[in-house]
Formats: sequence, structure tokens, C-alpha cells
Amino acid sequence: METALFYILAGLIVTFAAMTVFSRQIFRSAIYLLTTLTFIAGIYMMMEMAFMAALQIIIYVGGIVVLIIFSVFLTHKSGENIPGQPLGRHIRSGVLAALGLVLVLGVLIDYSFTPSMQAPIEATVQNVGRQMLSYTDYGYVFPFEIVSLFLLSALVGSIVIAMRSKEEKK
Amino acid sequence: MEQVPLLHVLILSTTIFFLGMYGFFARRNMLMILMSIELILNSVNINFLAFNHYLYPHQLEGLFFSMFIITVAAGEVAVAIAIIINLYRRFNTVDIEDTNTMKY
Amino acid sequence: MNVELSLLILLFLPLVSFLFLSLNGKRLSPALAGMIGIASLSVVTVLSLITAYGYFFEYGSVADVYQKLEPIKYEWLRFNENLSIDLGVLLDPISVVMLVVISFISTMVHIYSWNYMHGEERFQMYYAYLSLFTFSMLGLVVAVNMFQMYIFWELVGVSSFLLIGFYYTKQSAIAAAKKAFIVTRFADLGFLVGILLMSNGAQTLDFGVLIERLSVPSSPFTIAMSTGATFMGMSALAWGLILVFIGGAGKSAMFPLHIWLPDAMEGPTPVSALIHAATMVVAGVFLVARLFPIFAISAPDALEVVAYVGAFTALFAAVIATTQTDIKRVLAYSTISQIAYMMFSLGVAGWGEGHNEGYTASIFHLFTHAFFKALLFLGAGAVIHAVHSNEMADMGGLRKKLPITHYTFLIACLAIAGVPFFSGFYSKEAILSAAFHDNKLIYGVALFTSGLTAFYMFRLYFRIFWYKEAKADHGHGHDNHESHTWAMNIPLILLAIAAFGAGYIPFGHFVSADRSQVELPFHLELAIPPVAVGLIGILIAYMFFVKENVKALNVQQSFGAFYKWAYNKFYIDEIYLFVTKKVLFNLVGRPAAWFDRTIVNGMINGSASITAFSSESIKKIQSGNVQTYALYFLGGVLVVTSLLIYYFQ
Amino acid sequence: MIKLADIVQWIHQWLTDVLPAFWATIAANALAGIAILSLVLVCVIICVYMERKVAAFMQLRLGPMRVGKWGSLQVLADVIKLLLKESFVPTRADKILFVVAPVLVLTVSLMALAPVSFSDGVQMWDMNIGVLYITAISSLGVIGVLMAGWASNNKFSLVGAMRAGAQIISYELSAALSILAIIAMTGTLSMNELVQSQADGWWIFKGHIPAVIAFVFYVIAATAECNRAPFDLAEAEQELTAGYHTEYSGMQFGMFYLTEYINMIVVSIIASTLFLGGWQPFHIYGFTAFNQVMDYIPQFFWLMGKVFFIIFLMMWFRWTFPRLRIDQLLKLEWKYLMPISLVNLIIAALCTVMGWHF
Repeated sequence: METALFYILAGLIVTFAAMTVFSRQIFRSAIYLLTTLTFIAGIYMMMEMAFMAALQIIIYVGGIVVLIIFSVFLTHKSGENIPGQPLGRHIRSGVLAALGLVLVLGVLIDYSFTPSMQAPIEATVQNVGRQMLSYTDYGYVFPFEIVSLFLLSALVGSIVIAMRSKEEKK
Repeated sequence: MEQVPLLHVLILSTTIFFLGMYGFFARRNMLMILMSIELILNSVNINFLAFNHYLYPHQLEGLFFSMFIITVAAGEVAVAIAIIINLYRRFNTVDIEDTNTMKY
Repeated sequence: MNVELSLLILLFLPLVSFLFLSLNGKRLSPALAGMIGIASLSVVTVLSLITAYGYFFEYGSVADVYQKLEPIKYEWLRFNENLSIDLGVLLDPISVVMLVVISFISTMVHIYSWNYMHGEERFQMYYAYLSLFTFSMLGLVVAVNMFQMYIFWELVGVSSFLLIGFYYTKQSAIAAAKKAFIVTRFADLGFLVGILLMSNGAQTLDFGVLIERLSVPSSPFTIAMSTGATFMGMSALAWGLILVFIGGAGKSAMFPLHIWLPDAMEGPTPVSALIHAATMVVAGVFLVARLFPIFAISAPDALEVVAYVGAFTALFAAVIATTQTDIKRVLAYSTISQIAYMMFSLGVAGWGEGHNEGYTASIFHLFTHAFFKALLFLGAGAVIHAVHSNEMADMGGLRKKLPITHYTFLIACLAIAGVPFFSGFYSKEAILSAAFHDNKLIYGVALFTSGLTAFYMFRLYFRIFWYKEAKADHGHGHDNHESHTWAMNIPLILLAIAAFGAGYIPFGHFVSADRSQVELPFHLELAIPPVAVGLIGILIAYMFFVKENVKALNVQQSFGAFYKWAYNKFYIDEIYLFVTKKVLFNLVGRPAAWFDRTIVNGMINGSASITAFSSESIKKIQSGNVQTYALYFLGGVLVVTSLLIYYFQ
Repeated sequence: MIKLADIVQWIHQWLTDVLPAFWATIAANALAGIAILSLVLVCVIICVYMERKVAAFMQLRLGPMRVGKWGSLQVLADVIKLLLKESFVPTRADKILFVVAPVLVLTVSLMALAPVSFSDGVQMWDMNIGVLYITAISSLGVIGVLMAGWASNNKFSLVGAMRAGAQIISYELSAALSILAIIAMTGTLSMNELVQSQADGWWIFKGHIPAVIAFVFYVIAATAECNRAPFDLAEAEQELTAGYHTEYSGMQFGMFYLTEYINMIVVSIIASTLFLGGWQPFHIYGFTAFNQVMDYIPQFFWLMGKVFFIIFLMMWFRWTFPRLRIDQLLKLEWKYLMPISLVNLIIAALCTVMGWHF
């Protein structure tokens, strides 16, 4: 049953991802993206990464996609399609992407992975949190601090970029 | 989901990756490009978590990496959208090929 | 107080006051700025007097020979093991004398300017510039190193540029500042080349070592430099010295580089007194004196050039001075003439017993001239302040209105004319006797010039203070003008005392070519002709100008064309203009411009159009579109990856 | 005494006995869903009736009195009216999204009920990230609102949707920070464990100052998240007709209406679970007899009582405070609530580390 669920999810993900990319209505595109991301969260859930799934939904769905939808609201008119692109562009990109896909899959299929035999560690919030804030081996406190700095600078930077300059206000 | 081979998960992520690639190349709308980038990032996240889950279940490294990727994606989107909004104010369009006043 | 500290304070106090005033000038009240300038310069004067006293009477002399002391020496830039630029302080008789002169005159001018410049805009900046000038001049005279001297030399040029162009809203002031700067810069080029030549020959930039190496005829450096390649019959050493002398001639306004000095009178009058009479213009004399042992011992032919240039300039300037009507210009030409006196005095001097009289005389004249010329300028400034005009025609009969100015001016005139018992008499007599011993032609020229000097100075004096009363067209009364100008009167009185008394200093005891203590000989029979000539000059001036009459006009007409020539400064400026504008521009500038436009530009345009063509053809690829780039990138990655995986495996 | 958990257990046992395992799971899930759905519907009906009555009493009037005794059947009549009305889609609207939007918001708000612990042992899904799950799922609701606003192709809808979106994602921050203050003290995200941790006293009492501040802020933020007055800018009638659901009619509108109340219930459940002890009865330390009496009230009713208390609070706000302007609203969140919540979180963490709570 779980296997079936995975393949259903995978099919949905690929379908919605494709619709995201091909859709000519930008808002729908965003909704498709949202669906894709939610289903990916489902995949995480199946991989026993419930915490990651929740994060995925909170940050991607609740944050990023909402942000994208907001900018869609601000920059597009409801009920209008975005203009299509010349066919050559589609063909070029499509061929290249397909080639890449074929190449990677070709390599992947030939490769055999060796799973670990060690006892698994549960990805609970407690475990994640302990390792995240540990400063011994395999601790992630330094990247954590760096990321917090990064977020701060992104915050300040985006405010500065989007801020109207004074003369513009007049 | 032990019955699902790792390979299938990787095929899924690869497909998403190249779908995102296609979107990145083919679309001219900046928001579309941004969404394609999100797809690409997500496929990478799937890979990290899948490797973590299948190959190194005794560690949480993949989880941490994807967590940081999500964080960076959030920052990236914030800045990108700030830029897009600003460009929209200047050019009244989000088409990437119309915002070419710095060309040549 | 120890010597190093006092010297450091002496040197840097003006710099500190310059920085302080120029950075805070706007925020300070003018009075405060002036007080700061005067106070710092007074301290500098006291310190330099202390230094002079200490040097001459306490630690300077060993066995009656004054030593070259280097109390401060700091290595600044080292090029190789031989060559370095040091910064430091060199104390020897001439630099100590110069310290005293500069700081004293500068202080007088500071005090004088307090009143003279009162109410001027940028009063604070004026004081800042004065401080800067003082700093650079002090640095110049104590330089231990040719290059240090060159640095300060240029600083002196800059500050004189700033001060001449102080009234920068006046077109003529800007032109004069530019002229002074360009002409002296042009001369400094010679100086720089000279420095390079000399330092190449002697493998050092240090004055002490340089003189040591080049003033001994048997030293390998001297032999190498004086026997090597010759150019126009003179050795490399002589050319090096002549090039250095050109630098000095530029600053000291020797013919034909004198043209900037009369124009520099556009600056405020106290500035003229400080820079263009007493200190900066003697830098050239100082430079030649500094290198005098080399001149005298190793390259007498270079020294001869100095002598003839000096003598010619002296006469030339004196002739022009007799015809000018602008009082500051008269003084300017008189300055040129007097500096030339010092110059040829150095030129006629030699090395060794009996010949070094000229050297001492030159520095002596420098010393006395500083006082009376500063006094003349300050007096002229007082007159101008009262009359608001530079022209003689607007003056006359001022002796009652400006009694203090009148008497001090008279003392200065007597001093410069060489009337006995005034300082100028002693120094001039020494110069003339040196010239008489060495070169009769120069002696003759000098004697005649001395008469001319007396004539034009008294022409000036009578014309200003006697003659007829000027038309009272300056409605506002000047009657009590002097009563409240204490700051102008004090320097005048002090300088008058110095101008009278400076001659009684036994100068030979302090300054001589080989730094030993000598007695300047006094030749009564040689003193009579200049005095007689001077008195004749004064008499003629008295006849012509004590009352309004037509005698001067008659004489002037009898000279005819020559008078006109001299009045127009022998058309030197016009010749310069002709040479630069017509000859240089047409013969060099135009062809060069043509070459530049057609050949050089053509080549550049050609390469540019080739580049433009090739870029045009590949421009499409660089579309600035990141998507396209990413597409290419992915394509490249795919190709390389598949090559690596499937082909090179 | 029969506990709710025993009944649930009994039904489960019966199902597994009667049906094969696969179908038993399906049937159990279906039953649980039906139970929750009916519970929620009942609650919503009570809420709607309560809203009217509370509003009426606050304004010194009687409210609905005609349909049924005390107007008790009024809500039922409204539901029938909504069901019978035609749901139509505007011509230029994006039809799919227009139809999906109300379904999405309703689904999402119902999904948020999955990890709720209704009584000791009565829980659909005891997941270890329960609170996080609810936060995540309720953030999905914004999408439905935005979708509705965009799909309606109507400027009132669009502006209303944008306001609602901005408001919800802004206030989610301080809500989450307030939740985190309690999470820091308990060290768990599971709803069940959260309730268990309050057996010896509710967090609002145990956690003293930071918990009280967090509770107040959570209630404010929750009110805003539900787009209720005084934060009902998204549907400010005077300005925007009805906000993002202007174009909706019939049962589609009914779904939005329903969702609004379900959201209230959900946030109230979270508030009561986190701060007011969930289904834990009210105990006073040392008053054994009193505590015994309190224990006799079923846990489910304790939870419901707390939920309705908070809903009543929110209704009280609605008729007490005037509506804010949009800039005031955002200023309140970004300049006051969020910074103070952050500081509060730090204080809570400090209390936890130093053991300053009970």
C-alpha cells in the first residue's frame, strides 16, 4: 500500500511540476507549484521525516509560495494569460533538458547503491534540535549561525531593494 | 517505504530537476523562472533526504542540508521578489527580455 | 631645552598652525586665527634665536671651525645601499643664519598683516598659508638631503602660488600665480635633472657626503664626473651644477627667468615682503651657497656662469627699476637686482685664503638685504594702505601724513643705497671688494648698478614722500591713518633698527666658505667709489624728484627709445610670449597635433574599428540574458560530462 | 465511569473483529472522520447561534427569536437557505480555481483537527510534531483565500484576498512565537504530551509571566488569523463588500462561512491545549475534594468548555473594539506583537533553562 502511495504521489508530483512549468496562467502555475511542494512534503512524510515535511509546508507553502502569489497579484492582471514564447525557445530548452535527463538517468540506472546496515536514528525534533545546536563533531551550530546572519541580510537587503526612494515617492 | 527502491526516488527527483531546468530556460516571466528554481531546489532536497534515509539512516546530515537549503531558498525568494517588484516599478513588466536597458 | 626638541618644535609649529588654521579656519574668528599665527611664529623666532646663539657660541664650533651638525636624521626612503632619501636637520652657519632671517621676517610680516589684512575675507586662510610658507622655507634651509630640499623647494613654490593668488577673484592675480608657478616649475625641472645628475655621479643625495665626495679634486667621484663626457666644453659635474643653478635662478629670479617676480606683486604686500624680498627668492642663493665647495673647487667654470648671469641680471633689473612707476614693481626689480648682487658675489668668490670674501659677503648681503627690503616692502605697503594705489602718480608729500613710515622708509633707502654707517654699506662694500679682486668687468657693472640703485631708490623715496601733494581724490581722510596701526608700525620700527644695525655684526666670524672664522677686510680705497656713485645717484634723484619739475621728463625724452625699452622691461615678456605662442606652437605644437590627430588617432581608430567589427559579429552571443548563458552552460556541462563518462573512461 | 477512550477502543475492537484488517482500517478512519465532522458541524452551529445571541446581548437586544424556541432553529434555516441557493461562477472567473478555493480552505481547516487530543486516548493521529503540523496546515488556508480572490476576477475580492493573506501570514509569526514559548517549556510538539504535561497544572499558571503573555498574544494573533473583528479588514463590508468571497454564493459561500468558524474552533483548541490544559480538569493544589468533583466532569467537556470560552472571548472582542486600519494592523504585528513575542520567547527559554517555572 505504501509503495502504491509513493507511485501515486510521484506521478502527481511530476504531473504538477510539468503543469507548473508549462502553464500559461501564472497564478495557476503558482498553485501547481504549491501542490507539487505539498506532495513532496508527503514524500518526506513517507521517508519518516515528518519534521522536514512540516518545515517544507510551513516555509515553502506558507512562506515562499505565498510570497510568489503576492508578487503575482502585484504584477499581473487577473484573467489574463502571460504571452507565449517562440517555438524555437521551447525546442532548444526542451531538447537540452531532455538530453540532460537522459544522461543523468543513464548514469543513475547503472549505479548500484549500498544501503547502510547501521541502526537508524529517528529524525525527531529533539534529535534534530540537539544536533543542530551542538558544537561538537557533526554539530551544526556554526551553519545555523551563518544561516541566521544570511536571513538577516536577506531581510535587510530585500527591504532596501524594494523600498521606494524618496524622490520616487513624490 | 522500504519497498520503494532508492533508484525510483532518484528518478523522481531527476525528473523534477530537469522539468525545473526546462522552465528556467524556456520561460521569460521572472516569477516563472523563480518557480522553476524552487522546483530545482526541491529536487535536490528530495535527493538529500532520500540518500539520508536509504544510505545513511544513522545520521541526519541530509536532513540538515535540506533544511539549510530551504532556509537559503526562503532568503533567495525574498530578495528575488524584492528585485522583481522593483523592476516592475521601473519597467512595468516582469518579462526578463524587456528589462534590457543595461544591454550593450 | 635640548637641541633636537627645540628644532622639532621650530620646524613643526608652523605646520601645526597651518593645519589647524586651514582645517578650522572658518570656525575661528579672524582675530583668534591671527593670534595663533603670530604666537606660533613668535615662538619659532625665539627658538631660532636660541638655536643660533647655541650654535654660534656654545656647541657649534670646534677649534674655531663651525661644524656641520645633523641633530635629527631619519631615513625615509631607501633605494639601494648607497642612495636614500633622509629627512633631518642640518645645522651649519648658513642654515642657522637663514633660520634667523626667515623666522624674524616672517614674524614681522605676521604682525604687520594683522592690521594690513584686517577685514579681508579668508583672513584665516591667509595666516594658514603664511604658516605653510614658513614651514616649507624652514624645511628647505635645514634640509640634510638634496631630495628633502627639493621637496621643500616645491612646497615653497606651492605656498607662494597660494599666496600670490590669494586674491583669486582678481584675474591678474590668478595669472601672476600661474606664471610664478609655471616659471619656477620650469626652472625646477633643471634642478631635478641636476639632482639626478649629481646623485648619479656622487652616489648619494646627502649634502654632507655629496660635498665631501665632489669637493675633493682627487676623489674618484670628482675625477669621474669632471673628466668623463663633456657637453659644449663643460664636464658632467659643471653641467650638473649649472642645472642646479638653473633651479636656483628660477626661484631667485635671475635673468631670463626673472619674469615672474614683478608680476608676483599681485599678492598682498606683506606677502611680497616675506616671499619676494626676504626669503623665498634667496633660496637660489642659498642653494648655490650650500653647494659652494663643489662649485668653487671642482667646477670653477660653472661658478663663472653664476657670476656673469648675476652681474648681468643686476644691471638689467636696475635699469628697468629706474623707469617703473608702480612702486611695488620698482621694489621688485630692485629685489632682482640685489639678489643678483648676492649671486655674482658668490660667483666671484673662490676657495681658499683671500678668495672666500665673496661668499661671506654674499650671505652678509643676504642678511642685511632681508631686513631693509622687508622694511621697504612693508613701508610701501603702509603707503599703499594709506593711498589705495600702487602708482607713483597718486602719491607725493606723504611725509607728514605717515611720519613713522617716512623715517623707516628713509632708513631702508639709505641702507640699500649703500650710504655709510647703514647696513647695506658694509655688505655691499664687501661684495664690491670681492668683485674688484676677482673680475674688473663685473666690478664695473656692480659699481654702476650701485649708483643706479641709489638713484631709483631715492627716486622712489622722494616721489612718495616729497614731490607735490597728490590730488585729494580719496575723499576719506588718511590723516590719522597711522595712529591705530600699531601692528604695522611695530614691525616697521623693529625692521628699521635691524636694517640700520645689521651691518655692525662681524659677519665673517660666523659665515665663511670653509666655515672657519675670518675677518672681513675693510678697504677704504674700495669703499670710496661706490659711496661716491651712490651719493651722485641720490643727488640726481633729489634734483629730479624733490619738487615737481620737468627735468626728469627731459632726461627721459633724451633717452628716447631706450627709455621706452626699459619701461617695457625690454620686452622680455613679449619675447616669451612670442617664443611660446608663435614659435613653439607653430613649429612643435601644430605638427605634433597633426601627427596625433592623423597617425596616432588613425591607428587607434583603426584598432577600435577592428575591435568593433569583431565584437559586432559575436555580440549576439553575449546577450546579457542569464537564461541563455545558463542554457549554454548546461549544454557545456552535458558535453563535458558525457565526454568524461563515456569517452575517457 | 465510562471514559470516551473506552468507547473508542470498543468500537475499534468491534470493527477489527467483524471486518478484515484492511477494511477495518478504512472503516475506522471513515468513522473517525464522520465523528469529527459531525462534532465540528455541531460546534459550528452552536457557534453561529452563539455569535448572534452574544452580539444581540452585547447590544442590548434579543437576537433571533422567531425560528424555534429562542430562535434556536434559525441557524438550521440559514443552512437550508444556503443549500437551496444556486452557486454560480462569474463569467470571466477562473472556473477551476474558483470552485477549488472554498473546498481547499474547508479541507485544510478540517485537516488541522487531525492531531487534536479530545480526551485521554482519543486522538486521530498522535504525531510527534502535532503543533507544528497544525501550524503548517493552517498556513495552507491562506492559499485558498488568495485563490478565491484571484479567481473571482473582481477587484474587491483581490484586495480582500491580499489583505487577508498579508494579515494571516503576518500574524502567523507571533502566533507561532507564542506557541514556541510553551513548546520551549514542555520540550514536545505532540498534542497528547502537551496535554499530559499539564496534569499538575495548566501552563498558563505554571509558566506564569511568559505563558500569560504568550496566551494573550496568541489570542490576539488567533483573532487576526481568523480575520475576525477587530481584524476583519479582509471582508470589511464598508470598503470591500465582502472581501475575497464577494462573488461566492450558495453552498460555496457556506463553505467559507463554515471555515471561518472551524478556524475559530481550531485556534481555540490549540489555545486551550497549549495554555489551558486541554482536557485536563481544573485543579487547585491541596483542595482534594474540589479536585475530585472536577475530575467527574468528562474530559471532553472540559476541552469543549475551554474552547467555547475562548470563542466567547473572540466574540467579545468583536463587539468591543473598532476595526483597525490596514497600516495599523500591520504596524501592530510587526512593531509590537512580534518583537515582544520574540523577547517573550527568550524569557520563556530562560525560565526553562533556569527551571523558573513550576
